[in-house]
Amino acid sequence: MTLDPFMVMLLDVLVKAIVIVVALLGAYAYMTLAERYVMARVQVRIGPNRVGRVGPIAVLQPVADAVKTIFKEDFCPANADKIVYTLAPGLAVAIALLAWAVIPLSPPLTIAGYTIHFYIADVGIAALYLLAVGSLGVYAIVLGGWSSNNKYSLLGGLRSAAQMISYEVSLGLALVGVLMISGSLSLVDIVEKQSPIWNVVWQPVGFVLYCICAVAETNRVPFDLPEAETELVAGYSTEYGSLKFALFYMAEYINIVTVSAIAATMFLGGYQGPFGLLPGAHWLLLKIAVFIFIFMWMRATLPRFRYDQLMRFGWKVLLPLGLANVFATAVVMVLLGR
Amino acid sequence: MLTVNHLIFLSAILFSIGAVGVLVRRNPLIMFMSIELMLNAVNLAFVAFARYLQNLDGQVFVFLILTVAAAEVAVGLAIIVALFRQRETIDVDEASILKG
Amino acid sequence: MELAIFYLFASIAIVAALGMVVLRNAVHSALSLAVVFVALAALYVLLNAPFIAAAQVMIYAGAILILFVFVIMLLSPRVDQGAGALKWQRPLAALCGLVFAVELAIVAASALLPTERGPFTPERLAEIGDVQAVGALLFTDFLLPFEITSLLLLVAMVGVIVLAKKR
Amino acid sequence: MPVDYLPILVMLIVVSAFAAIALTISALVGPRRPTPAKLSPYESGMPPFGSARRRVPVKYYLTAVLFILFDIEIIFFYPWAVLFRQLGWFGLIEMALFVLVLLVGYVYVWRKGGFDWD
Repeated sequence: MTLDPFMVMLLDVLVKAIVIVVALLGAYAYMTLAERYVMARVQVRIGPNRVGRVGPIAVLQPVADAVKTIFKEDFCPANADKIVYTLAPGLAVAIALLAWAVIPLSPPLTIAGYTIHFYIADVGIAALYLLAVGSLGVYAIVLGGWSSNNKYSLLGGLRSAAQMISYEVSLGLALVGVLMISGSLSLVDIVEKQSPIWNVVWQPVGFVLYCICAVAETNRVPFDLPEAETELVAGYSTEYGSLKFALFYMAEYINIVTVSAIAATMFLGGYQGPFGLLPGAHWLLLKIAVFIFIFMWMRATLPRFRYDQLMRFGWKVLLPLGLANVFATAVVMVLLGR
Repeated sequence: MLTVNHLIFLSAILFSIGAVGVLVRRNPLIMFMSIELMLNAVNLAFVAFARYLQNLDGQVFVFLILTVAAAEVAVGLAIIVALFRQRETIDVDEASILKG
Repeated sequence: MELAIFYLFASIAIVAALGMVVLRNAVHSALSLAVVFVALAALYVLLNAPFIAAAQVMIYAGAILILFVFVIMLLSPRVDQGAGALKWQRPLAALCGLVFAVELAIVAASALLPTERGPFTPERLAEIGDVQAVGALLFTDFLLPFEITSLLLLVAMVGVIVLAKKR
Repeated sequence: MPVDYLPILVMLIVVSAFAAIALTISALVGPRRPTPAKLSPYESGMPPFGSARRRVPVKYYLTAVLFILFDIEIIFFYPWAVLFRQLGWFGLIEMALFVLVLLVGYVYVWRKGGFDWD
């Protein structure tokens, strides 16, 4: 029996895509649980304890949450733009998932003559692809806010959009240094070239810059202005309920995992271990987990920026810093003749 | 086999749709979007020719057109916004006299 | 296969473009245009121009159209109604468009295009990388246009502030 | 090669299917008992007044414009970054000129208060 290699490739990709979607769905479910425990610990509370506080039963908490969300009423507010209102959460989650098409998870593995690559696509423009897909994320939020026919939603959506685009520039700039060192936009190349020494060693400023922008891009504390509860209720998702709300929520958490994975891939060697030790997916997962924990920790401790501070910080501090970093890298590279 | 004619036909169709949009709609924002569509149709032709002449000049051109389009949109929309703030209307027929 | 993908995205682009012109609500129009941009990006990938495709999504769909959406919201709700076209304008415009399309099609069909010329075959492109190839041209042969774009952006920046800041 | 990008198309189809399924489930499974109070926009318990689709401040527009102009700069930076080793000093100087011109605009916007959110 011979198999058409093209069909094998398609099937291979299809399986990987479904696995990634399901894995991220699971990651989302358990991140919500982990976040509640972390927050509770920081605030000296018990945390979620209805399903069961410890032991295997506590693991069912996200399942209970999911069942509850699914069986909630799926309403559409009066005078809302029904099509856009329905489309926006789907768009949010689809765009959040799309970034995972180019992130390499592990070195290739050869079993019985068939090489499995642990990425969906290795393309020559991967870094640009990430930026391009990320820039579409603004739509979901602005449209969700606009279509709900609610003042809080509209303002929350617009604020969120303005914030995201403001920090996107610095986010893009922060990665330029890494690209100059690697000389490639392919994430697989970038990871492979970090074999003994991670990029963070050469690009500490770029790394810090990226981390700050990543937090702002995901609308998390201390940059969670769009859903500043005291001012804007729940921001763009105020009028959403049922699974639609869950989809927005899911997009937010997947974005956290995504920016963590990109930070790990670009600056911390991706699936490479320190000093080239045992490369594999476990390193990437460990790095992502650390980032996620820091995200939660920040949420529990830090106060929120004021909106004017946030915009000023993005445009007047991060942008010049990003440019300076690029040119400093360029000058050093030319002087060292590398 | 995908030939350059396929792409040029598509480009022509999109360009025509854009042209009709500019002619039919009175909303300057939609007219402006139609102009963007026409620019995109031209870009498509550039990329198609770049591929079939196996010469990348077309792609570089598209790149420069992108920049021009961005600057054009920025200023064009600024004019529309300024117009609206002054007249409280954005119907293009109302704006045919170029006096403030 | 190539042809099937072309027809898929070409039809998406055409339907979405029509939608942009026809839809009453300006936000819906803008969304349709976003679909056109993304479909065109897919076609660029098909044409061996992934770098242009990424730039298309980033600049057109991710930046320019967001600006349109903001302006639509800035000027709403007046924009939503939008005065209708004059009575005679619609058939005339349709006619013009049709003539236009036919004309373009004839010109396109009559042009005989030489193929297999020049150094950038798909194989060679794959070898050096699309971004590298386009970039190398941009930063050497097209250096002057590249530098001039910065002036263009400067002018746009100043123009926008002058127009929008006036109170 | 275009075929390298086929997996991205597959991914696109899978995630769209996922979003569509999720939206359909939520439309099918939940109860449906609309009341006027439930469907009215949430305004902290007060009866809503006026339309929510009101005009928004021009600030947002200004931010979006600045974003476009700097986004273009980013997209020029990326090919330059990957080519930087080959371009060397030449590349550094040409990009410095490009950015210098943009910096004039940046300073102008700064002086005019374009980055201040009042």
